[in-house]
Amino acid sequence: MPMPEWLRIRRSKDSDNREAALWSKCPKCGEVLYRRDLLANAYVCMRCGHHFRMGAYDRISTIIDGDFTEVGAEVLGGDPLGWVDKKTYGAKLSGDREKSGLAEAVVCGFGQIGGFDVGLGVMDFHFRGGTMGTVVGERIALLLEEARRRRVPCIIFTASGGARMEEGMLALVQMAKTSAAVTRFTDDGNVLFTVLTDPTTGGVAASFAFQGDVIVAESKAVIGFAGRRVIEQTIRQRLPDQFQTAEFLLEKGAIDMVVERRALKETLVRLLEYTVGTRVQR
Amino acid sequence: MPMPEWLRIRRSKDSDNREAALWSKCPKCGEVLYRRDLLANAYVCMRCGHHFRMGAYDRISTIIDGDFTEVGAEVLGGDPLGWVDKKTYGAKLSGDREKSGLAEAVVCGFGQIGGFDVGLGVMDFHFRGGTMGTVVGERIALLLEEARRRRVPCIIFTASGGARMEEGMLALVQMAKTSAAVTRFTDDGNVLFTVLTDPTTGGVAASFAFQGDVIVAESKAVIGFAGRRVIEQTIRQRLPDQFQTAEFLLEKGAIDMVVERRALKETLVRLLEYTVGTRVQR
Amino acid sequence: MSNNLIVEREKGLLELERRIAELRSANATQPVDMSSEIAALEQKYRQILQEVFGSLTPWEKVHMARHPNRPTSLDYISRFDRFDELHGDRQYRDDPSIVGGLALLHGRPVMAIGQQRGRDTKENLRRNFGMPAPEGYRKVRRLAHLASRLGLPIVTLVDTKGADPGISSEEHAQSEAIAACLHEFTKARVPIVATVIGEGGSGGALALAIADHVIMLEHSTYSVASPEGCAAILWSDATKAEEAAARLKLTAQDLQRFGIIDEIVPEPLGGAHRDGSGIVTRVLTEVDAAIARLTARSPEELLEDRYRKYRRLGAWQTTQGEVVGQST
Amino acid sequence: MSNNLIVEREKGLLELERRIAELRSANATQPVDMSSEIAALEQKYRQILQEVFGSLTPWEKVHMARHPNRPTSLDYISRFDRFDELHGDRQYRDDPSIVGGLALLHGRPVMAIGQQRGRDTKENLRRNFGMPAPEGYRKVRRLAHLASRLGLPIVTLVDTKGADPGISSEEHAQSEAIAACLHEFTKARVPIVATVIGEGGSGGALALAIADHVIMLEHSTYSVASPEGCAAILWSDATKAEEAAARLKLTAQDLQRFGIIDEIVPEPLGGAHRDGSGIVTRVLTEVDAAIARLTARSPEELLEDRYRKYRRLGAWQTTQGEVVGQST
Ligand SMILES: [Zn+2]
Ligand SMILES: [Zn+2]
Repeated sequence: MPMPEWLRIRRSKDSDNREAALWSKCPKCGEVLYRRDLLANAYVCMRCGHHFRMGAYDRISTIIDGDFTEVGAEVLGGDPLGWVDKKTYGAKLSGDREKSGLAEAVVCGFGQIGGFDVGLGVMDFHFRGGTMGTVVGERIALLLEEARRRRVPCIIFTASGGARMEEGMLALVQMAKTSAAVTRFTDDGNVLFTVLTDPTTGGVAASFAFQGDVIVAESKAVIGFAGRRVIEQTIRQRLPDQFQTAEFLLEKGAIDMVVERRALKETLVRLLEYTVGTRVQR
Repeated sequence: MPMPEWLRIRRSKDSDNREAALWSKCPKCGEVLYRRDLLANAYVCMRCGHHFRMGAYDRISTIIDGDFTEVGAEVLGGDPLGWVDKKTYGAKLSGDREKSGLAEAVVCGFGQIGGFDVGLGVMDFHFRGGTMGTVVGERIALLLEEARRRRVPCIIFTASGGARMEEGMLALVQMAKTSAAVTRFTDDGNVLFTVLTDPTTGGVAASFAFQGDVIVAESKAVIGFAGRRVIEQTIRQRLPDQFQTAEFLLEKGAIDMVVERRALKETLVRLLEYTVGTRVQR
Repeated sequence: MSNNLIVEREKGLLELERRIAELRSANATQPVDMSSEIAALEQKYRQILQEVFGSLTPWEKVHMARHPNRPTSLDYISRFDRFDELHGDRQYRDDPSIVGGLALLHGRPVMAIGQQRGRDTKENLRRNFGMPAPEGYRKVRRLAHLASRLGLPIVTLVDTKGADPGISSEEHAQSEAIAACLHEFTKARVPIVATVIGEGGSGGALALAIADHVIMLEHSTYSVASPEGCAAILWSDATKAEEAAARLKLTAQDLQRFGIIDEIVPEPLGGAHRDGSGIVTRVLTEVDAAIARLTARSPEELLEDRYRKYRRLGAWQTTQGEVVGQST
Repeated sequence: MSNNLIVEREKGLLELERRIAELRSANATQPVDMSSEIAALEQKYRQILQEVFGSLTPWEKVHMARHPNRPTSLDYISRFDRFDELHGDRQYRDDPSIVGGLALLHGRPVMAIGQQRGRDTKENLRRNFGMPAPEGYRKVRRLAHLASRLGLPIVTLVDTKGADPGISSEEHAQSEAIAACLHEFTKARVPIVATVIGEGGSGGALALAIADHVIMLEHSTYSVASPEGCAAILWSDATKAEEAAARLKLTAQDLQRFGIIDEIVPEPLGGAHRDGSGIVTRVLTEVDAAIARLTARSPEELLEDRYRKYRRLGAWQTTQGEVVGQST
């Protein structure tokens, strides 16, 4: 697919080191794939169908019809705890900005999908493992508030290792902030679709990800509250490979549907067709 | 306890053959008990604590402070299907009326419990196994409607083998009628307590019994949807004794509390104290 | 031998059908004209069909409703303009005996929810013979609630022997699950249209059938208990099932008279499975028409009408013998 | 040896306590007056207590919060005027790591809900060390919803290492269960007062702690992750837990500064367990006072205030470096 204008501009502004890498190796089948082809195939391995983790802007470009206007982009991270571990938090943030071409772990904004106006939030695992700190919480809340004002549906793609430890409790309470924003948004008669991508865990899973009216999961995505290693340490045995995958959760009744990435946009458009224009009743 | 005036009047009007029986044998421990002592002990075996199934009026007299005014007593059974099996439905009804001293399988009305005005419905297993036909459905609905008008809490004691087959689908839809009445009653900010006594199964369990705000069960009562024999036939094995008892359901999270009969009134008064006078919000 | 009465009776017809087909194919390839023999056989075939299926007893209808080839919920749902299945109770399991999701019916977005039995043994095992567990009813409740929130009419398809009577269903509070469905359907602020397409068995069926408009197929049944179960309990004799079927008034015709259902969709001679496609078209048209009528009502009017409808069901008398309520 | 730092430190004090008691009893029975020796020992005791517990590091507070004798939720709940426990999620199981029910607090009806760890090994096993399963959170949600429907203020007591991380918890959608709690607490139309009485571990704690007024005991902790877990992940070295504890800003004092909690209840020197009865009295008084203040607000005002409170939590800057939001 051609790169939309907003994305070209965006890309030319931010350094995007991943663009520089011309080739990617599929971690599942080992095939070496030309990066441009991979992008054109929505980062799905042409050989084995493996879904690569996808950058937020790439994702947006595969979902949104054309233009995309960001909200909350001006909200940037602070360092409320003055955090230092092996590095300072500040250094980690700059490193990730450099590496991912993103200012934070979520990109939010408005655009059209299949001709429907929507609010769209997309998390990106490449930035601090998609962890939720104050900026992610703030941007998600701004997105929901603005979507509520515009009375348009909201779609949020999740990808997260959980709450961001470097921001301590200020990160954890973003679960409360985003939940409050979801409640206000949906109580006011609007519809929220969440799309759970690999991985969706911890504080993000346990807040807005599982508060969607319809919960879609991308094929093979790992979804859960506790991390696999934590569970394995607790029960002192290895978990089956299938555990915590989207397909597993579908069987366990936790999510509405599992969708292959290349069918995602079409699915979202269908979901919008069912729900947009109907007046919401309580 | 002394027999209240309303009950004495009631008793003198209706024939109550059970009163004639001076002695009862405990089906659990075999002890032969003087019936007057048994009544004074709320039909709990003085030797082993076994809870005898209790007649509706006896139950009312152990729960209500003093006066009790029936509602829906004028609603009496028809025979909508002209039912005949080994007997006619009409003959079964007269037989049960004779035997139980009841006009139908539920008695509803208003009185005070611990000084609180309440609506009270009490089912009686001695009348057609406490099955719900049109009269039971109608009386429960009338009770809830009148309690809604009076804005008083409602307490319903259940004891039922399910829907009454002799009234066919007209019996089954009483589940819908009573559910609709419960919805209207609770949506309007009123509180419903249900007390599940032995046995509470089938269509009564699957409608108002499990729609209470707080669900109390009497100790050892059998509670379930399907009957034990049906399940045993389906799975072709014997079920453990404990299965479907109140205590089992408490562990399985289905009910709020299990209460010994002699503590029931006190428990209900406590529940009323928490909830009466608080304004209800939605 | 099938334990289904109708399937047994169809065997003679199948033989006749086979002979007609043989003659036809012979006629096409051989010089002798056999068209009059064919016509005679076809005449006989129609006559037998009429004799065998022209008027069905309640017991025959019980078997017709259970016919293995009778269109199932998915046969209807797959004929909506579009269907996107939504899975799961969000808590414990996705119960395959309930199929539900967003659908377009004649261009109108609705929530479609049906009980699904298997169309063969393997599917029957997977779908528990169409008998929902509590997880299935919790899925129903969740979808009905979502529909109410989003303003989507609810279309249900009823086809079950009843709620699953197994151990884990009891352990997971089957009664609570059904009671919660009933509660949700009495408060959903959207039009609800239910259609009994096969067997409407007891509370497990009613859990999907509190509706503003209830349709039954001509030969479907809807009963407080299975005739077999009823006979076993009231006659202490399971062989009295046929008599029980007659007494229970479980046919569409009886139930319309009682005001329990609102509309009957006629079936082709011999039953719905003889023209699956036609019956599905007819049902979907009637469902759509009902929704169109109901959509004109405000949520408050819908709720009031629904309340009154169920409130008045059931005949009773005062002590004075004066009729204060009537079922019709 | 206990793996609890505070328990270890208390050993020396226990020895001293024993000697003082001995001297006292000797003094009462023997002719020699040892009251000055006793006074000296008591003086020394107070001095050591002050030295050891006078100011606690975050890491010490982590251990204080986990002290085996620290009052648990039931120690508070049993001191309400009255409590009637309500059990179960109405679906699957009653999770003993959550205790909840109707209660009278200073004569006022409330819904009390707490996380309950065991007070000995056996109880710890039964209560899963206070780590709730999804069924526990579904019970919380159910009770919060009931409280909101009945207009009863909600009082929660937070004391958990975190939500249970086992297989069946994942299979029963732990994420959904917690998310549903958060949703319920953001919409409950009644005052909510939460008190962190011990360890407030991660999302599993927050699920009970979206509140109009949040209290912490002086030496309780409330953290995005356990210091051990944080150290393992961010330092790749679990022995850095003490440093992590300091960096995480998990103390009541830090969190009050950030505006995440509203009030700190002081503990006696040496920790809450040195005067369990006193601390319970103090907490219940503060909870009651908070409810009294909040009850004056209408449901709409409560919801608006609660929204604003959580909406503004978190510091951030615009690209221009200008601070647009501040945590304090
Ligand atoms: Zn590959
Ligand atoms: Zn006995």
